[in-house]
Amino acid sequence: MTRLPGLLTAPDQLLDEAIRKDFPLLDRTVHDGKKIVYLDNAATSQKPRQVLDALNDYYEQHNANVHRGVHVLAEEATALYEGARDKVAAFINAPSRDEVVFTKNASESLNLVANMLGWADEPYRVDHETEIVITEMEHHSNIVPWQLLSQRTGAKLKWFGLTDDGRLDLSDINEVITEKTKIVSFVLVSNILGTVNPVEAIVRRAQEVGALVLIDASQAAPHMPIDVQALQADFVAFTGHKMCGPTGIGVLWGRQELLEDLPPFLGGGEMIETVSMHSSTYAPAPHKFEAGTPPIAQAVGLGAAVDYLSAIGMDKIAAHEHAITSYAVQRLLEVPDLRIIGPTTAEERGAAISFTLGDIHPHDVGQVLDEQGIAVRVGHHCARPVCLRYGIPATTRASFYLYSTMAEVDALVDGLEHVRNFFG
Amino acid sequence: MTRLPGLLTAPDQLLDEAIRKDFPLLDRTVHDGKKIVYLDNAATSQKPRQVLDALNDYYEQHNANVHRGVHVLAEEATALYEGARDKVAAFINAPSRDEVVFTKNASESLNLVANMLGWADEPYRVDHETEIVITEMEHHSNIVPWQLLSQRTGAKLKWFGLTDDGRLDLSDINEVITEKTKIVSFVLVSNILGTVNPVEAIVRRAQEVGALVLIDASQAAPHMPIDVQALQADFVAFTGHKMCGPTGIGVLWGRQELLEDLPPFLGGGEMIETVSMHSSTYAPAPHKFEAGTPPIAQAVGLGAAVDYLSAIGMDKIAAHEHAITSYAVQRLLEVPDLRIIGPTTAEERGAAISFTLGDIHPHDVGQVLDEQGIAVRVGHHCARPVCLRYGIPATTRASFYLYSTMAEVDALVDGLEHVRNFFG
Amino acid sequence: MKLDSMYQDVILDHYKHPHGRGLRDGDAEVHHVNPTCGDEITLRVRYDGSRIADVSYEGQGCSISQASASVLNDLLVGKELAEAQKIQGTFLELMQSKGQLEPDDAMEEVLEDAVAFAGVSKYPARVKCALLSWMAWKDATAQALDGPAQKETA
Amino acid sequence: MKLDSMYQDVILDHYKHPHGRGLRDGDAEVHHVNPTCGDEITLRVRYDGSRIADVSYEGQGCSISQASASVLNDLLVGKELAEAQKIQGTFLELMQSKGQLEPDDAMEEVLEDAVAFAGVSKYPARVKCALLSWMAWKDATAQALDGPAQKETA
Ligand SMILES: Cc1ncc(COP(=O)(O)O)c(C=O)c1O
Ligand SMILES: Cc1ncc(COP(=O)(O)O)c(C=O)c1O
Repeated sequence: MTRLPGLLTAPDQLLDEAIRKDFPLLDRTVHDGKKIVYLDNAATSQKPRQVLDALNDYYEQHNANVHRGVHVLAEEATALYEGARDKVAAFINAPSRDEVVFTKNASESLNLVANMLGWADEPYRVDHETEIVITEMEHHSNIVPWQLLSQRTGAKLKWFGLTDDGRLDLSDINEVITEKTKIVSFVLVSNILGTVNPVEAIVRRAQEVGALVLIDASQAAPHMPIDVQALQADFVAFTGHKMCGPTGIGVLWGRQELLEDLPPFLGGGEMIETVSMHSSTYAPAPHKFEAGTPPIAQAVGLGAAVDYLSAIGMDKIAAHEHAITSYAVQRLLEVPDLRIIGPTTAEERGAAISFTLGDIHPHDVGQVLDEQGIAVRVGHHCARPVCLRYGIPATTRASFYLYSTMAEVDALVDGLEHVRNFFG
Repeated sequence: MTRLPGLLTAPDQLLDEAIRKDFPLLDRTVHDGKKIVYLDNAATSQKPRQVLDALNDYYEQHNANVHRGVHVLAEEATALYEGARDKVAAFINAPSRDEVVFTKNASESLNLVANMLGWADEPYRVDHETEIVITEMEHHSNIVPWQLLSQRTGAKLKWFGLTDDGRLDLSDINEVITEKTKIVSFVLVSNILGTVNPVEAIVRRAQEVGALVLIDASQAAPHMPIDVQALQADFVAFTGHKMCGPTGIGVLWGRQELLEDLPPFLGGGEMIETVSMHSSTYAPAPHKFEAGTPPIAQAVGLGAAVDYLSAIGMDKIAAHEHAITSYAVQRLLEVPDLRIIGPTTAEERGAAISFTLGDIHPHDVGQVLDEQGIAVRVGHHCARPVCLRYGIPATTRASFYLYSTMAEVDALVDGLEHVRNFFG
Repeated sequence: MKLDSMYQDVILDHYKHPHGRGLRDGDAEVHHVNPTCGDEITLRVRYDGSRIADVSYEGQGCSISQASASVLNDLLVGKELAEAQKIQGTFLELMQSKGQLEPDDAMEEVLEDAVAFAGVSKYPARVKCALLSWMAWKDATAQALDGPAQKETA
Repeated sequence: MKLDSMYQDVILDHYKHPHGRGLRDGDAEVHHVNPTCGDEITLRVRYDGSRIADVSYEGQGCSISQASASVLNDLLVGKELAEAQKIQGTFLELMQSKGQLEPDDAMEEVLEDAVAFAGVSKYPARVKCALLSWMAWKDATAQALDGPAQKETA
């Protein structure tokens, strides 16, 4: 239970613990009154009262279908929905609000790009003469869509491997990304390893060969300032539920000219300009990619979430998490038999830490931690190739967010001690 | 303001107006204190307190990502999410819970089927030698996906026309549905005409030629008992937000052997069995079709919605709406220059009534009604081919639901009188 | 009544008795649609050098979109392009003002009948109706002048 | 402590000292995966007529899935198929009981060590771990017996 004073980062890096009061779930108790220690933030985040209020206000006061109405409610709902788009655009510094497409989650955003490229005309078209590049540390949601595209078009799927210390191996970058490459899609922050990837090197090479770049920012947007212009990517995908927003909402940002040139994916209401039985024309982006009634309340909730995060400050949130992560890495490395899978320093890493504990299976680690009220995730974390790469069946993963505390890190370390005793 | 007593259906067909108290939005006032008269239910329904409570309870007490967790919250969230699947399965009398796929809306459900068939192996594969059949009264969400599929595969798109009184013209059914037909997709209840279509005749012919049948029940599931086994279709699609549920959730029901045989659509987390960089295998349905973090809270909300509707009774709701619709049709037909687009009796029709009012443009009708607090929808209602068919630019549509009252019908008719005076 | 601020008599007059309606000869034709309501307009422009010789149109839509096309015809036909662009810019500014802008004398001088649309700017769903013909005119003008113009200077 | 109801000593013993582990000759082999956690098992069965001559297995997984495979080996090897199916059915019933079922003497007689899994049935995420090897056995048995059996009777 001792917090090692020598390891403490300057306390002024930490956010005021008062923000925990904004999150009703953090008061939840489990297993006979144990206060929950929620360390499963890479899976999904908890929601502040402000976001829940926005959802309730939407449903109780303004609920209507968007766009096609002249009545007051329809106008209010449309203003709220499109207002959320403005907020998200500002949050990621998009040059234009029309570059923000709302989807149901990051997975849909990633599939959307894969499908657009499969149906695109030249110069974007992915076909049997072209190549797709991903990495070995992708989330399944950034692997399977490309496997499907590759199977269906004959394009070749290639990837960057990993170094022993959990970073991308870019030593063969010129062989992996070639003149045949049409798209390079990679994760900004790995959800299993915690690694923050070197965007610039990859983007530079992709631009050299004229390939498009898609960045999976699902584990980045919640935790650090995101500036799509600075990233210099063509597309950026992320998901609402990991960044204090509701489930059921994701974002795809894309460069305007691409969104204009690329073909639609899902067809239906809202995405059209004019329809006859013989043919249809499509609305301009972003609507072209939003078929059917969109996740209206969920977009409004995401808007409230980015307001909440911005009010605190993404740089402050990043600093807080860096402090927590540094402390956690150090303390975890003191646990006997514990092996961190991924970078073992807090530099260029996010707030998700995967580890193994001797030969105790992660399932058993998670179970015993749960009994103490500590919620971590165990398994492949939708990144099975990483487990294969490191020859491990699975990992236990603790992941932090803006409301995580040093005391929760201590609770985790104590909990692991208990796990070792239990299976000792 | 006079309610014509002769036209009143037996009052015991009507639901108790006390249920209006369940819907917070119905207390909303607009334009200086006018209580809202919400007649835009075909666009989206209002949400009962019970559904909002379920959402809040989920986020405040149980929020976690589903499936992959051993901790208490993950187990609770999974149980709630999968419990919602059980509820929806029971609501539509599905033979198996595994036949219920959660999507983001009906549009995604419809696109999902179109894409599955495009990538399927024989005997399901849609290609340039095969035909697709829809109808002229489809919602754009059941037209555009088939136009896209037809463009991308070379399959021929055919459709049933409409009779002058707003019903399907099935006189040429044997020429429209032929041995080449792979899929027949049609709407059970039209969102613009209100027509209830004759399922049996179409299904019988489709079965004769071995074509699959997809029914768009978006305007049916909210309003009448749905029994997928009695419908004898292969797929049924509907959407949560029109049936007292949240936005961001839709349903595709599909026969188990089809869901097993057909290929996946979106790829990603949750839909896989095992992933390596070289290849992946997929989870059994329904998970195969649910890539990424699903709309968890929204599914839970939809579960609460079907509980709410079932507690009242779908047959009672249908009877209530039938009574309201009969009265509304009669009263509207008394308005000078008013022309109903669609069936002019309440038989075999749903609770959405489209009309034109002389040559006053629907936009203007809607605006003047709005000023009186009456919310109707105006435009094409995502069914432009219907407007083309009847040679009208657009319609005004009033649509009712379980909380609609006779007094609201009266308010509409009075409002239309006011519109006529304004533009007289 | 609030509605009267949208449906000014001037607007209803133009709606009932549209000026310059019908398609006549032109240098370019465009077809614009407002997908949110289905309003449609086909519009042709004819230029006499940089002078607008004619704007002719046909379409279907609500009172606001129809009246706006009629007012456009009144205001722009006979004007020099530069002046027409100024009028268009001023009208756009008014329509995007969300009801916050009270047209002053200078604006009234530029917009004439079109100031009657000030009330429409409070209704976001209707702003697009009011702008439909103006956007079509801008597009048609670009086609009429750019196309040949570029050819000539190239 | 509640955990002890899941991690009975019997289970931990089987986990640490699994019985019959390793792949040996068989009539059929299956590979089962629990995608929710990544547990995997490869399992072979060998039949001697309708008697189970051997169940051999290899895999990776948590204490529950490993112990369950070990218990399965103990219980089923040497049994007649019919009896094995009865044991499997009883085990399934216990695992699906959500902690509501208190094993009685009759059940204990059938399940022997496997009654120790009663506590696991309270943990839905772990029920699949406990059932992994049992489902694999059922599948392997179907393949071993149906395949040749059908050929013989055909
Ligand atoms: C008949 C019909 N089909 C499909 C849809 C599409 O539903 P959603 O917009 O929720 O995808 C609707 C409603 O908009 C509809 O009325
Ligand atoms: C790196 C990464 N990419 C993509 C995803 C997919 O996000 P979602 O499940 O919301 O679609 C996740 C999270 O699950 C993730 O961590």
